[in-house]
Amino acid sequence: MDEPAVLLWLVPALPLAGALVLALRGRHWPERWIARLACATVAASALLVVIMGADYLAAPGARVQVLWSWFAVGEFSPAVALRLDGLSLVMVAVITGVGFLVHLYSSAYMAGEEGYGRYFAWLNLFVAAMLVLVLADDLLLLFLGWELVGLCSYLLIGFWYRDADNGAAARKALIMTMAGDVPLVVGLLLLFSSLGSTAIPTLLDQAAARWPVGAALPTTAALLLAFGAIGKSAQLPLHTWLPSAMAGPTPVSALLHAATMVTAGVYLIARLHPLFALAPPVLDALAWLGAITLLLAGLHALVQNDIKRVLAWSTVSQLGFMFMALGVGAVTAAMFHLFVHAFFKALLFLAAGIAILALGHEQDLRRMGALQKRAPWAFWGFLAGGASLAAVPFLSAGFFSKELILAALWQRGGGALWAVAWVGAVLTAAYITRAFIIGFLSAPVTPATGATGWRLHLPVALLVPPSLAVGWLAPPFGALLVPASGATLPATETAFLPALLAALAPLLGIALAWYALHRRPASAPRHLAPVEDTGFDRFYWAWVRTPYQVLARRLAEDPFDRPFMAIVQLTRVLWQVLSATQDGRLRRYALTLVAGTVVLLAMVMT
Amino acid sequence: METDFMFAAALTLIAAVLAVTRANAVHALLYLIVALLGVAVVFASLGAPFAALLQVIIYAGAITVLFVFVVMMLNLGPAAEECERHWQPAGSWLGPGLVGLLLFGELVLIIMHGDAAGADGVVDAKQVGMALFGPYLIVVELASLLLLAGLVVVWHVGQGGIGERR
Amino acid sequence: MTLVFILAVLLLGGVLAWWLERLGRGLPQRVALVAIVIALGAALTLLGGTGPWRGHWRVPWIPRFGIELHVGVDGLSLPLVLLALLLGAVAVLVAWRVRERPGFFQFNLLWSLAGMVGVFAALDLFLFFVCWEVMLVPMYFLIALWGHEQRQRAGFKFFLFTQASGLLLLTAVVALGFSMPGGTGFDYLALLDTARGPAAPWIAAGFLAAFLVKLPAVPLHTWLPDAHTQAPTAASVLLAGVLLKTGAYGLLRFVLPLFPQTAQAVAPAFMALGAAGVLYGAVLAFAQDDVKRLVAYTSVSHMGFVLLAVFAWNPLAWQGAMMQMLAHGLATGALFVIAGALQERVHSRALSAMGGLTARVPRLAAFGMFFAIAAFGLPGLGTFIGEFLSLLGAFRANAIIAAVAALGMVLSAVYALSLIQRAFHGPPGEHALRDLGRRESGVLALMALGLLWLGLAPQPLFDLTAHPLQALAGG
Amino acid sequence: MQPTDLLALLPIMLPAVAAMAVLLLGSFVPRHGPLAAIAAAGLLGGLVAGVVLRPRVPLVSMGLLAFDGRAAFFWPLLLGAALAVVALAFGFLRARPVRGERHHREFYVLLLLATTGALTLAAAVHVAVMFVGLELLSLSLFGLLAYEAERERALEAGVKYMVLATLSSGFLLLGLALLYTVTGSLQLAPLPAAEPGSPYLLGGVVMVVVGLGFKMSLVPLHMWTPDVYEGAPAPVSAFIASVSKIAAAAWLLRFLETTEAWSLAPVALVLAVLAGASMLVGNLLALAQENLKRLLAYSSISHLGYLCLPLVAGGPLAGEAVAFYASAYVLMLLAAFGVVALLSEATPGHEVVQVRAYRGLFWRRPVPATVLAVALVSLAGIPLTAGFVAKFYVFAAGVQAALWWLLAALVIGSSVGLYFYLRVLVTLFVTGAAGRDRPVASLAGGVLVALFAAIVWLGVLPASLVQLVGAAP
Amino acid sequence: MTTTPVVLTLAAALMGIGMAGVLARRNLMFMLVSVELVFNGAGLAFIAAGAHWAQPDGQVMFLLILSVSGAETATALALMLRLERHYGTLDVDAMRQLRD
Repeated sequence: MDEPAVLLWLVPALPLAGALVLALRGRHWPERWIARLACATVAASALLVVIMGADYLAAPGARVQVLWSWFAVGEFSPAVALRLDGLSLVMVAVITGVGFLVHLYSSAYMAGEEGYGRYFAWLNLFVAAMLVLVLADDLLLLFLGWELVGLCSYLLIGFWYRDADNGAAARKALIMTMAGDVPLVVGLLLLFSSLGSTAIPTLLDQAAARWPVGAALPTTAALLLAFGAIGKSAQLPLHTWLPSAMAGPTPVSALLHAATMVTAGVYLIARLHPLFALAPPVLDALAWLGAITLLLAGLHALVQNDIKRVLAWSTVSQLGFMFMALGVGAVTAAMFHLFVHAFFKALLFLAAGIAILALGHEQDLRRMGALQKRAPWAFWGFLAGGASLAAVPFLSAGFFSKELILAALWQRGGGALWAVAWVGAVLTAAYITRAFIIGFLSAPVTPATGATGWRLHLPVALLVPPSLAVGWLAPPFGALLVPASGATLPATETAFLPALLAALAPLLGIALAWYALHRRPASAPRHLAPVEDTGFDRFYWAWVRTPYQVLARRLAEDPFDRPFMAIVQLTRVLWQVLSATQDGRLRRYALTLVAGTVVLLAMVMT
Repeated sequence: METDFMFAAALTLIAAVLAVTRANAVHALLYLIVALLGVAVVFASLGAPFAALLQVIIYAGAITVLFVFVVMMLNLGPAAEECERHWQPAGSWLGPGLVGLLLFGELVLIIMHGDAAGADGVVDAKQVGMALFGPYLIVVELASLLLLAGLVVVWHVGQGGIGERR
Repeated sequence: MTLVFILAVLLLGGVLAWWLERLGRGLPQRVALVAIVIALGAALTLLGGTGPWRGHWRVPWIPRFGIELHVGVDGLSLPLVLLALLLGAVAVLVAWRVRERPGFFQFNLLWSLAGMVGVFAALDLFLFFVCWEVMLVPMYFLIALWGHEQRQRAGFKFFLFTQASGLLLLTAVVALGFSMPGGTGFDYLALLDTARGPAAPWIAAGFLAAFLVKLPAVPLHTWLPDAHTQAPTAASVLLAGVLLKTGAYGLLRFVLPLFPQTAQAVAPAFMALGAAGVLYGAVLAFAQDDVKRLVAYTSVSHMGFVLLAVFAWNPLAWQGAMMQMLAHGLATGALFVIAGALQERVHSRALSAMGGLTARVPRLAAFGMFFAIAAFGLPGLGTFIGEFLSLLGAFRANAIIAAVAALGMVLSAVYALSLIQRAFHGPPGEHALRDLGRRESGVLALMALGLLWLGLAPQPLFDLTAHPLQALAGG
Repeated sequence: MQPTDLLALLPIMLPAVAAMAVLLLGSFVPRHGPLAAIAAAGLLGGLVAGVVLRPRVPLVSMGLLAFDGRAAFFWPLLLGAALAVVALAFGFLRARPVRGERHHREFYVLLLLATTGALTLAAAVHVAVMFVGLELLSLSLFGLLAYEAERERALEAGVKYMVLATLSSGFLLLGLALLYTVTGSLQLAPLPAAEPGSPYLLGGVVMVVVGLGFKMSLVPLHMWTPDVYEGAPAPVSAFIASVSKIAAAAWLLRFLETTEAWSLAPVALVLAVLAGASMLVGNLLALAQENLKRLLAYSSISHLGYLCLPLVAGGPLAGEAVAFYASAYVLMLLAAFGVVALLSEATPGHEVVQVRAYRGLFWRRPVPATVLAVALVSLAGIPLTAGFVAKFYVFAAGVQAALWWLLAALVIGSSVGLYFYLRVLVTLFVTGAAGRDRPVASLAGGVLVALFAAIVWLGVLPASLVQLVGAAP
Repeated sequence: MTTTPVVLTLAAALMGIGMAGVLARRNLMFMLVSVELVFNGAGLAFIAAGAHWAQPDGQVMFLLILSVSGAETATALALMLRLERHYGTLDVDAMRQLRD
C-alpha cells in the first residue's frame, strides 16, 4: 500500500475522536475551543483526503486497509476494513469538504446555543459515521456506519430537545429509515448466509459468479436492500421524514441533505450495483420510483412557503433523479449528480440559513424579501445555488449532471422515463425560481436584525465556485468511477434533439415561474399539491402509528397475566370453600370422617 | 344355638337402635344394657363363655354404671328430655342414618364374600388366661399402663369438683 | 478448587457482611465488594486455565444416589460466571446507601450471587437444582423486603412462578437421574453419554418449563415485569443481568445436549415463540409509563432473541445467543441502574412525571441515552452483534421466523426513542436535581465500555465459547 | 421371656418407668424442675438405649415387639422428639400453673405414657400390642390436650379429638378383625397370596389405613387437626404433630411393608387418594390462615400427604423415603411449634399464635425468628434444608414408581404451599419495628438452636442420615 | 351353627348404628353411648373371628378392647362433666370456639 493510504483510518478516526472528546468533556469547554477542535478534526480529515486523493489520481486502484478482524464465528468473519476507490474517494471528498464548511458555518450559526459542545460532538460523529459508511470494505461495517448515521440524524434533528415537536420529527426520521432497515437487514442475512462472506468485493464477485441475471435470490436480496436505500434516501413511500427533519438547525439540514445522510442510499446502490444489475426488475422499479418521487416532490416544492421546506422537497426530488439514473444503470450519472448536488444544496441551505438568521429566525418566504441589500451573501449564494439546482445551461454545474442523467434515460430507459425526468427538470427550475423571487426579490416584510460574520460567509463563498463550475469535471469524474463501480460510461454522443430539449427545460421552468408570479404575486399554486401533507403522513398516522399505539395501549396490562391471576383467584375461592368446612362443628367432622371412609371402602369394592 | 343367636341378635339390634335414639337418658342406658346383654348371649353362643361373662360384668355392669352416675350427677330430668327432643328432630337422622346404612351395606357386601365355615367348639377361660399370661404378657403390662393413663387423666381433669354446676 | 473458593468467598462474605452490620453501617457493603472483587479475581484466573473443564472439582455428596459436589466451567459458563460477578459488584455499588438493614441486604445479595455462580458451575444436576433454588430465595427477600410499593405481591409472583416451574425441573431431574442404567446418578458428564429412554420428551418438558419461565418466554413472562419493577435497583440489575441468563444457559447446557431429538422436534415452535417474544416485549415496552416496567419488557424482547437463537440450532446462532446474553446483561443492568437513579431523584417511576432531564441531570441523561440506544442494538455495541448473529443463525434455520423477528429492531427503536423522549427530552421541570455521582458514573462508564468492547472486538469471547458450542453442534 | 427380650424393651421401659417415678416422686416432691428432669432422664435413657442397642438388631420380644432396623431408627427419633417436647414444655408450663399448682406432675406422666404408646406402636409386629400402644397414646393425649382444664378451648380440643379418635379406632378394629378372619393370625405377616383381591383383605386393609390415617390426619380424616392444634398447649401441639403422627406413620409403613398390601392395586389407589387429597387440601386450607398453629396444622396435613407418596409407590425405596421424611418433618414441626412455645413463655394468659404478632420478629428476637424462618423454608422444601432432601426422596420414590398424577398433585400442592410459607417468612423480616427484645435464656432456646442446626445439617450434608435410613430394614 | 359372616354382619350392624348415633346426636352423652356400641361391634367381630379359628386371640383382643373402652369411657365422662361445667350444656354444637 502506498504511503498516504496508510493513514486512511485517520479519516474517520479524527472526527470520531473529536466527537468522543466533545461528548465527554465538551460541557466544560468554552465555545471557542469546541468549535476549533470540531472544525480542526474535519479539516484534518479533509486535508488527508486531498492528499490521498492526489495519490489516488496519480495511481488509480483500490486501496484496502484492514484495521482488525471484527470477529470470526465459523465462516462468518466480518473485518473492520476500509476501502478507498473512486467511488469512496468522491464520497469522502464531498463529506469532508462539505462537512468542514458546515462545521465552520455552524460555529457561528450555533453561537450561544445551549449544548454547543453536544452539537459539535454529534456533528463530528455524523461525519465520522458517514465516512465509515462510505469507506467500509465490509458490508457489516457499512451497516454500522449506516445505523450510526441514522442515529446522528436523530440526535441532530432533535437537537433542540425542549420542544416536543422537534423530538417527534427526529423520531420520525429514525423510525422511518429504520423501517427501511428491517428489509435491509433481512437482505444482509440473505446475502451473508447464501454467499458466505461479508466483504463487499467478495460478495459482489460471488454474486456475479453464482447467480444468473434475474434469478430469484439476487432479485430478492436486491429488493430487500433497496428498501433500506429508499428509506435512507427519502424516496417514495418512505420520504415524509425528510421535510419534517427541517426541525433541526439549518446547518444540520445542509449536512444531512448534501453530504451525509440521504446520499447513503444512493451510495449503497451504487456500491452494490453489480448485485442490483442481477435484478433488472428491481432496477426498473427503482427508476420508476425515482420518477414518481421526482414529480411529486417537485410539485410539493412548488407550493411550500417555508424556505427550508422548499429545499427539503427539492432534495427529495433531486434524489429521485439519482434513483432514476441508478435504475437505468447510469451509476456514474447518479454519482455525478450526487456530487454536484452536494455542493449546490449545501450552498442553498447555508445561504438560506444566513437569510433566516438575518431576519431573526424567519423562515416564511412571504415574510422575507429584498435580501439583495440586507443579506447580500445570502442573496448571491442562494442565486448561485438556485441556478445550479435549476440547471441553467452551461453556467451551472447542475446543468451538466442533469444532462448526463437525461441522456442516460433517453438511451436506456425509454421515452416515458425521459419525459417524466424532463417534466421534473422544468418543475425544478420553476419552484426554485418561485422561491427566489418571493423570498429574495419581493418587498421586505420582516426587518433584518440578525448578526452575520465571516464564519457564515466564508463557507458560502467557498461553495459558490464548485456549485457553478464542477460540471466541467464530468469526463474525468466518470473515468474515476469506472473501475470502482463496474459501470460503464454513458455514450458521449447523444441525440441532438433530446439534448436540446433538456437544455431548454430549465429556461422553460424559470419563465413559467416568472410569468405566474408576475400575474399573481406571492401566491402558491395550491391546486397542484397540498402544502403540508402528502397523504402519506396521514396514511402512516392512521394506519401505522395509531393502530400501533392502540394495540400497545390495549396490551399494556399484559393479557397473558390474566390466566395466572385467574389461577390465583381460583385458589382463593377453593380456600374459602375448604375453610368453610372447618367450622368447628364436631358432628360435621365426624360425618366427614365416616363418609370419607365409606367412599374409600367403595373405591376398593369393585 | 342357631335360634339362640338369632333371638339374641334381633334383641341386640332393636335395643341398640332404641339406645341410640331415645331422648330420655335413663331409657337409653337401659336399652344399652339390653343390647350389651344381647351381645353377651351372642358371645356365649359363639363358644366364648369367658368373654360373655366379662361382657356382662364389666360392660353391662361397670361401664354402664358409670354412665348412670353421670346421669345422676347432671340431674338430667324431664327438662333435659324436652330439650333433647328439640335438638333431635326426626330430620336430623336422615344424613347420619344414610351414612350408617351405606357403611353397613358396604360391610355386608364385604362380609358376604367370606367363606361360610362356622366356628364350633368352645374356647374357655383357661385357654384365654393361658394366652394372656403367656405370649400376651407384654400386652397386659401395656394395658395396665393404659389404665394408669386413664386414671391419671380422669384424676387430673376431674380435679376441682366435677359435677358442681356453675 | 478455584470455583469452590469463589463460592466460599461469596457465602462467607455474605455471613460476614451480615455480622459486621452491628459494628458499623458502612462495613457490610465494603465487605461485600471486597468479597466479590476477590471472587472476580479468582474467576479471571480461570481464563488462563486449560482443559475442557476449568476449576474442575468433585467429591461425593450423597453416595446413595450418586450425587456429587461436582463443579467446573467451560467456555459456555465461564463468561456467564464473570458476568454474574461483574454485575454483582455493580449491584453492591449501586446499593451502597441502602438504609434498612444493610448487612442483611448484602447477605442476600451475596448468597443469591453465589447461587448464580453455582448454577453456572454445577456439573451435577442435583447440585444444579440446589444452586438454582439458592439463588432464588435471597432474591425473593431482596424483592420482598427492599422493593418498592408493591414488593410483597411482586415477590410472591416471582417466587411462585420460578418455584412452581422449579418443582417441575426437580421432577425432571429426578426422573433423569433415575433413568441412569445401573443405579441413580446425576453426573452431567455421565448423563451426556447415556441414551435417553422413551420418557425423554416428558423429562425434557420439565427442564423446558423451568428454563422458559426463567428466560422468560412469552407467555410465561408475566412474573418478570412485576418483579423487575418492584425490586430494588441492585436486585433488578442481578435479575435482569444474570438471573434471566440462567434460563438460557439451562437450555444450552442441558436441554439441547441431553434431549437433542426432543429439542429438535420442538425447535420451530420455540423459534416462533422467541420471535413472538421479541415483538410482544417490544410492543409492551412501548406501552409502559413506568420506566422500570418498560425496561423489564425490553428484557422480554431481548431474551426472545436468545430463545430464537438457541433453537436455531447452529453454532452461529448460539454464539449470538451468548453474546446477546452478555450484552443484554450489561445494557439492561445499566438501564436498571439508570431507572433506579431516576426514581431516586424524581421520586416516581412514571415517565409522565419526567421529561427534559437532559437539562437537569446531563450526565445521567447521557448515560440513559447511551444505554437506551444500546437496547435497540446499535451496531458497534454488543447488543447488535448478539442480535445480528442470532438472526443470522435463525435465518439459516427458518428464514421467515428470522425475518419476523427482525421487525423487532424497528420496534425496539420505537420504544427506546420513546423512552428517551419522555424521560430526557421535552421541556425540563423546575427543581434542580442532583446529577450522577462518581460512583454511579464510574459503574455506568464501565458497563458502557464493556458494551463497546463486546461490540467492536469481541473475538476473545467468541474464542472462549467456540469450543463448547462446536461440541454441542457436533454431538 | 428371654433376657434379650427385656433388653430390647429397654427403650420402651425406661420412659414407662420414668412415668411411674414422676407419679410417685411427684406425690412427695411436687416441684416442677425435678419432675421434668426425671421425665427427661427417662426419655434420654431410652434414647441412649435405643442407640446403644442398634448394632444388635433384630431383637424380637415374644412375637409382639420387634426391635429391628425400623424400630432402631424410629425409636430414637420419637424419643428425641419427646425429649424436645419436654424441654419446650418446661419453660412453657413454668408460667402456667394449673389450678394453682406448679409441679405439672400429670403432664409429664401423661407425656411419658404417650411416648411409651408411640414407641410401642412404632415397633409392634402384632395387632394386639399395636392396638394397646395406639390407645395408650390416644388416651394420654386426651389428657394432654385438655391439660389446662380451666381453658374451654383446651377442653373442646380434648373432646373433639376423643370422639373422633374413638370412631377411627372402631374402623381400625373392624379392619383388623376382618384381616384376622382371613389370616387367622394377629401377627403381622405377608397377606395370603391365594386371594389377593379378597374383599375381606381389601376392606380390612382400607379400614386399618383409615384408623392410622386419622392419627396421621390424612384428608378426609383430617378435620380435627387444626382445632386440636389450636386448642392444645403449644408443646402438646408439637408432640401430637410429631410423635403421634410419626409413630402412626411408622406403623403404617411396617404394616404395608410386612403384609405387602401396598402391592394391591386398590390399596395403592386408596393410599394415592389419601396422599393426593392431603397434599392439595392441606395446602389450600393453609392459604390465608392467620393463626400460626392452625397454619402449621394444615401444613402438617399436607406433609403427611407427601410422606404417604412413597407408601403408594412401595418397594425398598419407600421405607427409606418415609424414614427420612419423618426425620425432617419432626425437626421442622418441632422447630416451628417450639418457637410458638418459646414466645408464649412470656405471655401466660395466651399463646402467641397470630401471624401478625410475628411481624419483624427477626429484628426483635433474632434467634427464634431464624429458627422459625429455617423451619418454614424447610417446610417449603427449599434446598440446604432437611425439607428439601426429604422432598427429593419423595420425588425419587414417586418417579421410580411412575406416579405421575401424584407427583402433579405434589407439585401443585407445594406451589400453593410456597405462598403461605413465604407469607409468614417475609412477615418475620418486615423491617420497621424498632428495638430488640431482651434476650431470654431458656431451655427451649437451646433446643431450638439444636433443631435449627439439625435441619441445616441434614440439608447440607444429608449423607449420614441417608446411609442410616438406607440401612434400616 | 352360626356362620362367621352372619356374626360379622351383626357386628357391622352394631357399628353402623353406633356410627349413625355419633353422627346424629347433639348430646355428648348420647354420643358416648353410641361409641360404646361401636366398640361392642368391634369386640364382637374379634370374638367371631376368634371363634372362626378356634383361637383364644379373639377373646384376648376383646379383653383389650374392653379395657380400652372402659378407660376411654371414664376419661370421656370426666371430660364431659368438666365441659358441662364450663358450657352449661352437653350440646356439642355449642363447642365452636375452635374454628377457621
